[in-house]
Amino acid sequence: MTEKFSRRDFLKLAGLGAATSAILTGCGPASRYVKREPYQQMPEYNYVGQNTYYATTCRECAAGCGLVVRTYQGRAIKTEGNANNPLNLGKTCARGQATLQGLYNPDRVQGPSTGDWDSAIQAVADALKNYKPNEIAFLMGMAPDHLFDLVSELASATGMNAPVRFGALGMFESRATLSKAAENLFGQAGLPWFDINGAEVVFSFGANFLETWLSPLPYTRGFVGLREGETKLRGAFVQFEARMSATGAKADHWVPVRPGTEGLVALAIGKLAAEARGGAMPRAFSSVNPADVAEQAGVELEALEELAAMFATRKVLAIPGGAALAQSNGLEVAEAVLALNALSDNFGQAGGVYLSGLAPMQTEYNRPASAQEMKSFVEKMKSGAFKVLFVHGVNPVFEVPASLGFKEALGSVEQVISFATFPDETAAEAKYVFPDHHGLESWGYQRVATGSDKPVLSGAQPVVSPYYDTRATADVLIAAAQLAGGKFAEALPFKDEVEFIETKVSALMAEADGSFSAADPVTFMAYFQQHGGWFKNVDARVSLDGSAVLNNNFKGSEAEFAGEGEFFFVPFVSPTMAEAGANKPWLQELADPTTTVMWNTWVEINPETAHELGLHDDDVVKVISEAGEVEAYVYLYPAIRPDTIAMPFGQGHTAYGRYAENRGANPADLLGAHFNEAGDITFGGMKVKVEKVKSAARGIGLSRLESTMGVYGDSLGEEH
Amino acid sequence: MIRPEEIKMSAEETGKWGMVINQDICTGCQACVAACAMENNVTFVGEEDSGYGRSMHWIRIERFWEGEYPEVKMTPNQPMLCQQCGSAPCEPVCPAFATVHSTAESLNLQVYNRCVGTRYCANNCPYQVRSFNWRDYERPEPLPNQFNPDVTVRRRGVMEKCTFCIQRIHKAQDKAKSEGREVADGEFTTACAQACPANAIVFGRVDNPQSLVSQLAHKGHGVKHLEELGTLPNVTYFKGG
Amino acid sequence: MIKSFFNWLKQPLGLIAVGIVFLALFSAAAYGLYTTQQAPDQPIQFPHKTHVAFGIQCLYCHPGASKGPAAGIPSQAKCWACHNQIVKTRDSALLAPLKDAVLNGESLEWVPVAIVPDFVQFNHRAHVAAGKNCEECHGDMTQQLVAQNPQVMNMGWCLNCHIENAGEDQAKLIKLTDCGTCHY
Amino acid sequence: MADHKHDAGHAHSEEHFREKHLMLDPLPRGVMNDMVMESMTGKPTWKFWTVVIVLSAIVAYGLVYTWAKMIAEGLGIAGVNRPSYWGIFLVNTVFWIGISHAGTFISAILRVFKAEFRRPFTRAAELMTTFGLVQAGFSVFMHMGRVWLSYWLFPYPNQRMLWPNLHSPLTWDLLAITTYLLSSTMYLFLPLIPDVAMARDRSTGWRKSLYKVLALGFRGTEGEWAHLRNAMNIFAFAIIPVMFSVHTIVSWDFAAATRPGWNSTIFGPYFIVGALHSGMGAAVVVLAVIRSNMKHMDYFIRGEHFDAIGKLMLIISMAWAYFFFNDYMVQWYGGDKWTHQLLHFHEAGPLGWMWFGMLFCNIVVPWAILWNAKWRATPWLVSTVGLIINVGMWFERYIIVPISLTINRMPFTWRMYNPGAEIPLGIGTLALFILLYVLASKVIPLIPVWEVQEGQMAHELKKFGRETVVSVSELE
Repeated sequence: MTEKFSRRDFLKLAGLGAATSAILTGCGPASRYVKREPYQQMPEYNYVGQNTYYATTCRECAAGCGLVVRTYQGRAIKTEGNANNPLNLGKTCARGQATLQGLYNPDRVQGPSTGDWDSAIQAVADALKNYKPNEIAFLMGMAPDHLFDLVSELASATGMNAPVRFGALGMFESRATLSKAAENLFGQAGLPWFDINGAEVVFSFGANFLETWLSPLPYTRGFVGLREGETKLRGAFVQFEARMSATGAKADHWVPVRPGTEGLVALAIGKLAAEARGGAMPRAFSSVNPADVAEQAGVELEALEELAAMFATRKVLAIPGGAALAQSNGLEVAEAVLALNALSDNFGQAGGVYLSGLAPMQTEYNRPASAQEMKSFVEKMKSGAFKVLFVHGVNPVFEVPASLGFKEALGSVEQVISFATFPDETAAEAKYVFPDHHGLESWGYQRVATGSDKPVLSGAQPVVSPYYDTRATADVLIAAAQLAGGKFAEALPFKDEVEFIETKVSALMAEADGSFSAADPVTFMAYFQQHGGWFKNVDARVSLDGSAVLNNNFKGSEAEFAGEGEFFFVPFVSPTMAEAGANKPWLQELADPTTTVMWNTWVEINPETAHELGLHDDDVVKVISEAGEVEAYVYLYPAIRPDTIAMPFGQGHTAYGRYAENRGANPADLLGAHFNEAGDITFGGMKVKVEKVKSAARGIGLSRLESTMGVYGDSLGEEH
Repeated sequence: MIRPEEIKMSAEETGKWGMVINQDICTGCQACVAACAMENNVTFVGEEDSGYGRSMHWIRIERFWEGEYPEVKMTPNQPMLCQQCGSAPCEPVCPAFATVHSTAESLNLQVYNRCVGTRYCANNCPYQVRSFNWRDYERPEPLPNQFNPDVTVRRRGVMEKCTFCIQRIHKAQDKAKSEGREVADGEFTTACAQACPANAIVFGRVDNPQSLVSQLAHKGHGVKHLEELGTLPNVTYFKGG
Repeated sequence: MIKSFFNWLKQPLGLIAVGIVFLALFSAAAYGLYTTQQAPDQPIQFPHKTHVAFGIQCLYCHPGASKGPAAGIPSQAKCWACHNQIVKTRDSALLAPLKDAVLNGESLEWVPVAIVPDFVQFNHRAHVAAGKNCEECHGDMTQQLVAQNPQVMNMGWCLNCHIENAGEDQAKLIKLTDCGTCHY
Repeated sequence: MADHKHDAGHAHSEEHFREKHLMLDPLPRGVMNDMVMESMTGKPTWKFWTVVIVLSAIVAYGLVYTWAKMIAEGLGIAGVNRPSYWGIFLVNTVFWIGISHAGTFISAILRVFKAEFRRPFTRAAELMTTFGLVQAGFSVFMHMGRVWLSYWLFPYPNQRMLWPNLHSPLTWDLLAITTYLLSSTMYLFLPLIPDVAMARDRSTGWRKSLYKVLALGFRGTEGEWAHLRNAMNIFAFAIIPVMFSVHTIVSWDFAAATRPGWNSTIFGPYFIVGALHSGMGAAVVVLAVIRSNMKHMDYFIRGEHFDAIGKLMLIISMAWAYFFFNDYMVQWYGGDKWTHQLLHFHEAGPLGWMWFGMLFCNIVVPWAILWNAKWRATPWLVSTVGLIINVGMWFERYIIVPISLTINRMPFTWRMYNPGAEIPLGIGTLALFILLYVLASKVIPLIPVWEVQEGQMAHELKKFGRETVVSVSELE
């Protein structure tokens, strides 16, 4: 070989020849060889080439549905519902299905921001040790899970502030209002539980129970029972709301009442129904004048009379929820609607209203923080009362309305430590990010707050080993507490998270009527993992005494609206994406059930209104409230009041990974810091202005699954 | 005169696997769509392409509007997926036999590795349920970890569509065979039916009169879409209400 | 310039040069073909022959073959269970990769030899249940050192056997030649 | 034409006939041969090179680069979508096959029917057939998702026991186009032999070697001529049904589908007439370009030819109008709601202008202009009409493919189609067509000299009293 033509070159040439002939021969097996690594130690219960199924709990929202995850060779392949879990009985929603796209998301936080976990634990230990306990605060997600218990124990033992749970879902469900209304009417706080399955007719005042409200899977099952019940006729369903939600779309009658008048409408229907039935007029309805209400609500009096006639003759279940409660008079709306149930004698009856029972290991109803409570939390941050803030399972910078000033307040906290799995907006502002495992890599348990008539404790176990250098937050806290020593070490005398969970769960062994039982804790824990949780075979729902609710005096007060604009504003949680789904590409690509929009945020405007304003589909508008402004594309939505506009919540992230970042707008930015009596933010009580920013341009606009031509007759050259 | 019950149905006409979809209880929640995507390695295409009719959904939920505000109503959600026609218009037009009828399972197969991408099948599908891989859509690492090993990952230039989760059919049949029995009704189901929170989708053997899907299909006034074209679809819809 | 080059090619020397170039190209192509059909390099020159000679059954290490689609590769723990009792393991150079991998908690990277493209859904169980012996497809392992593919595993090969197996049974033939039996 | 005025009594003088009719204006063989040779071998001008370079650049970008990119990245860079799965690719395929029909029509049908005016431009038209089919082939192959596997569409023995699906109109299509390409190339070649032999005898260098091979040793003996005539006759008759079948089969790609607007029984003849419409239009454009850009071509291609083709164009336009009306009527009266929707969408949809443009270009323009004999004999005018007809026919195919695909039985999926990479690819095929033609004009005698000479020998002017008449003797 000469210098010019080395052996290497020859090999290159030969390789080129090989590649060419490989192409020519349609690729021999050599082009397909892959490398395969065997297990070093085969995990127990695993079998070469076979699928292994693990039961765990879905962490996409706080409902606590059971999952069974199919794994193959150490990878999670598919999630299905856990049929053993009485909450979801083997079913999942879209978010549960897409949870794998969170697990294998390309934008996860891959390790502690300090580089290694020793220094991370040191940092947490320092934070615990170097500050006074009352300067340390925990902000957690809505789920009442083992971590919440662990932190609560740590807090109560050391004098730290009790952990605060918050989630945008709870805020948009107006949980505090529901709970407060129950307390006011029945003397007991808790989440009402509506037996839609057994009802003849359902009147829902803004409750979007088929989407994200409280626990959508059991309520969907209830809805199926309403429609398809074996023993009765197809149940009717009436929805009162200003903007047709995916739930309202399934209603037989959709009644677009003016926002803020839901309570009045309820009382008016009650009065008309009571009149139709004859007898003494309950005190509750004495103050309303149905004719006035009809005018205020923007509906025909005849329509109300027809609905009332239905009420008078059939067993009607009235459900308050959603934007109807997020008004200045929201508490009264909730009470008025709940009180309506007395007309059908629904309390504690099949097809009626109960309070959700307590979950296992729960002594009293413990609701997540209301927005108002978050505001005082933020104020403590600002005032410097909190010097250390731990954040886990929630993304407050995104989820807490901007007007509450959470992001600004973060600057006043000396140490912000985020345990975020994903690089969300809060993590971006934190001093340290010590990523927790993804839900499918984690141990745990979760109390089911509502949705099942049984007390359910959903169990979680890792279905795959952690993909990145993450660590369970409970483990980090335990290790840090040991390191900090003193009362911290005493408060958490556990080897690790698993021991903590075992200690807690094995306490259930003593309980009667369990879904399984075992003689020793090891077996009990094994069953707990195998079954994906534990539940009690008893009806734990609390029967309510509603005999006196109609004696209440409802003022029938009018809602007050904040802001100058001409439109009522209805923000709603995106049914497919909810608050934390935006980073999962397949959730982005699911069509919204009502608008079929994918990947973006839209503003729903009635076509008539849009015509008057000279707006068209895909125009960009600015929505302006007293608290802020956002820009989004126009969607001419045929099922919304002309005086109302609506926007979905779920997009508008400035961080949170490539699929979520800089996409759409966040309507929470428009919400002013106004609260109802129960402390929920009045997200339905805003008035907004709409300004056109840009006209629709060819090829730019909302991605819709639907055809505007086929569905609306656009571009077909027809008058419409 | 021939009475209808005397007409012997051919295998194509009776079908083997079928589905009943109850639109009255379908809430449009998209769980089926997500479940299908996860089970069948269906790719996402991003905002621009999905808005340009290039989304890969094997099942989509259609809905229309009736009336004008305030009397406006949304029509019942209509999950639309491959109807697994007994006499499918997509099949005869494929020049390469990539879209071909499975005699064994009475399904419309899409043989990805045989597909050359003429897209004639998609043109000729009256239900417009076929999706084409317009690009090699990127699924960055580590997203491919969730790929279902039982389903081929498709690349650019290939047509694809709902298979009635044929991998699950095979798995169940294989299991039953190894245990020396027939597949029992309800032993397995498709990903969409399994996920559906409302149980609005029921899957099973339509040639077995005892199966749940047969019994549901013969109850009330089910509709098979575009049956007038002679496609012999195997999905029955109930509008209800 | 070009013309003179072509003229030069017409010389005997030029003709020889042309011949050499053609030969080189042809050999490269043949070599390429050859390499596409070769078994890949393995981390250990695993002698199947030796293991079979010890009386180890195929299914001991590849148990998946009777249970499901994939026969599988044994975990290293399984290798080590025997090998850590075998003196030779300690200082055999050939076994050093195994020792190192096990002791360091690393994985060996095996390269499966008998493979089908990813659009073929092959199921070992069905074939084992149909009475196929391992060696019918994988060759006689009592004779093999490093695993080799005894035949080109392509669709014609699959189909031949399927058709032969179906025999006169029409239903079976339909099932065994249905596209959807292997491709989905 | 000053003659006309003072020559009223002597309406048709001999001089006048010679000027008007090529067949009556014979030149010595040697002169004519030299003229053709000169038109071909003349030193290329800078104009020629500019055209070649520009066209090559367009082909390189539009066809080569864009197609390579599309193969590498997928069809996503084009505008095809659901439901317009085919888009401009198939528009162009049908368009080019349509163009290719002109050659066969002119050279085969007119030859069979002994239409004497055809003689000078059969070759030019035949070249269009072959080159047009090449573009059609490109257009249909480039639209395939995995074109590298297109050999699966051809029947070849394989161990997988797999064959193309003979139920599929696309398979028929492929077979028909291949047959047509092969037979039209043969049919292009046969009449070329005597001309190539002539060129062989009059050239040197590489040309000589090339023509030597192409001429197959043709020396012009009686026996050779007899064989050649036989072969040409057989081909002329045989290629006519091939031509009819090709576009019928192309139409079946659409007509055999279960789609509103496509599933029409009249599509076969409708497509054939459409193909002739665009083909004649294209032919007349090509003739005008040749005539004005190549030496001596004004001798061979005269007003009379444009006049004759113009008449044909007018008739074909009327036939097209008839079929269009027939198709529309029958579809409309079918009463299918989706078809109604589609027909309405054609006229009133966002691309309704295209529908009206089609009618204007295909009917109004030819009817308005081609009725006049004087206008018909004006090359620039007739070729402009030809160009307009081609635009109209392209519109027609656009309406049939992407616009009709927009409307189907699932209104939830209707969506407009916006072309992307189809545009450079389409322009690339057009450029390649022109480029091939331009290059061919330097290699292949565009005028079949022997055919012209044969015609001139058969024609003579005879005087009956004061009248001069044309007499044509039977040659065979």
